[in-house]
Amino acid sequence: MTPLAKLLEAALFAAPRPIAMVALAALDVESSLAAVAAALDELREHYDVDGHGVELVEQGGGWQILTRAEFAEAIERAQVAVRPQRLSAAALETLAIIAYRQPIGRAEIEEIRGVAVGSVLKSLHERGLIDIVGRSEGIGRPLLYGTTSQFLEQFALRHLEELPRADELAIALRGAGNTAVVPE
Amino acid sequence: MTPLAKLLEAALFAAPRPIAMVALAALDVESSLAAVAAALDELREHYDVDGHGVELVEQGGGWQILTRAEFAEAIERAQVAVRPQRLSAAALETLAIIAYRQPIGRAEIEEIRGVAVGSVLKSLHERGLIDIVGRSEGIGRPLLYGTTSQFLEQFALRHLEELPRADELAIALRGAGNTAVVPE
Amino acid sequence: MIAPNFRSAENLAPSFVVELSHFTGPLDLLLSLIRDEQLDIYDIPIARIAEQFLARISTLGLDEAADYLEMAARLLRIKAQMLLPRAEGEDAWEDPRAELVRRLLEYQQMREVVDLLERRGEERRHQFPRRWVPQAADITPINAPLSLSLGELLAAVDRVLRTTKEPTLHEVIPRALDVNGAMVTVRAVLAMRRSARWFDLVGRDAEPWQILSVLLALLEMAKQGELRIAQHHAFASVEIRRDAVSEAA
Repeated sequence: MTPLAKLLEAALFAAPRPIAMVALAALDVESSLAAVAAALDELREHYDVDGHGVELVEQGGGWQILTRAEFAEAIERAQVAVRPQRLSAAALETLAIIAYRQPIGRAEIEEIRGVAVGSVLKSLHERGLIDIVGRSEGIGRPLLYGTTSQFLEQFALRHLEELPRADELAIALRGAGNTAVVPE
Repeated sequence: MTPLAKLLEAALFAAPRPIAMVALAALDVESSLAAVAAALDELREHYDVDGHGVELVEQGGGWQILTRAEFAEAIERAQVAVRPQRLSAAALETLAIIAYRQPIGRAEIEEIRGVAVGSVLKSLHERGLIDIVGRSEGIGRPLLYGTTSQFLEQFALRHLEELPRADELAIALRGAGNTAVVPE
Repeated sequence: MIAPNFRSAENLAPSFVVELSHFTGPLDLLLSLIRDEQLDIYDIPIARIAEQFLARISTLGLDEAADYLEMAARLLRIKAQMLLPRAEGEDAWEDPRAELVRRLLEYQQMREVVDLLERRGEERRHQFPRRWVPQAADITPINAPLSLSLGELLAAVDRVLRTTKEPTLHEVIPRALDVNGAMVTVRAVLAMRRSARWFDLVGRDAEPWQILSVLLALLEMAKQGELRIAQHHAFASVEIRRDAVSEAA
């Protein structure tokens, strides 16, 4: 491996969260962004070709090394690490709405979901998946919520634009009755 | 690399602390201790011969993958360069109390937090988030603290009244059922 | 038949008993009815669906949940509007169902995103990040930008509130306990029945002062040998019996 790839590997091994490209570039002032990108490619390929237990992924606004999925079960069984808890359906619905409509206030989320979301917002906030990003100009100036980089990381998204655009989502609702609902 | 070496790499990567030999063997019930020892040798050699940014070391009663010392300095330097300042939990809590209770004296803050807050007050003051806004009429005429315009700027608030009110907080941060009251 | 939840059909118990959490809200339930009946969402037979909605929430024990009741009321209102004679000139007529259809479509779209997030989140859950991280040197240049969000400040407020015993934070409504009154009640119940359970003595919607009053009354009466309190196994409901000795006396 090139010295730069080794340096990047060392830094990525020292970080629990994704490291942004600009922070990786700051590791070596002599190296251009292009050189860093090339070294990342080298590292990723090395992990893939050589057959490693880890892989290099780009997500959550940066680069991160993660264990390969095939080892998850053995690692968890041996209690070396635990997987984070799954989110409830209510939490996922709320998160989906915030991801698409941010910045968005509580009332608007409740209008879409048809239920109160106070406690769900609190738990999403506690898990670091959403944050308060401002206040609306509207009456009462309600708090507005948005998703965090941790949200991107936890759902393996590079950035928000990776989510399908609203017009790309199939609205297969018109016409025959049994196409009226989400595919299983 | 052999499948066992890959599994060990993944587990060592994900572990919060060094893993003892017997715990490593528990990852794969099919493998003997001798096989695990051989796979560890393989992994260590791979890191050394291939020229990696990390190395496999045995210390603290177990095995661990560590960043090579030669990169530690560069990583630390880069981390410092890009790391934004963060307030500690203690500083945040003190700031929260001052924001909602200002003007407030040190003794009162300490009564609420249950710990001495002298150094925290100093650092909040250095960061320009709080200032001395007067003196109490009480015994010894203690100094009173309040938030600054820089505090408002930090949160993009126009004036203090824009801080969430008690009832909003209850909704934003607690379940709808709870009725916490923020001090006036 | 119970409509399978869109997401977790495999988790469904075969029985008719469905937990409240099975549906994430009234729109979820409504969409499930529409799918079961293979209805066209743009032409919902509102009278039928309203009836089924009411029946279903009553079966599921959701007929006291405000969100579901609100939807039921909405459906009935649309049903009533559909029955109104249409004005001359059809083009002036606005389908009373339009708003509901819009909301269902919007909800539907969101569910598609939920499916996507759930898939990706589940894949990601199978990959672990680095856990062991060297202790970072705590030297941060003082001129570095401050990372501090309103959310962090509010979370700190929440922590302070949770960990502080601030007497001024609680509004105490003075309410005297009525232990004597509770003793009279307990005696009256035990006069009619040999034994009673906790909820025979305290209503399920009792105020804290009532609960405390009964509790103190029971303890006092047990101390004086008027009754015995027994719990036959952990978490079983407490049984309150007239004391055999005092009875014999």
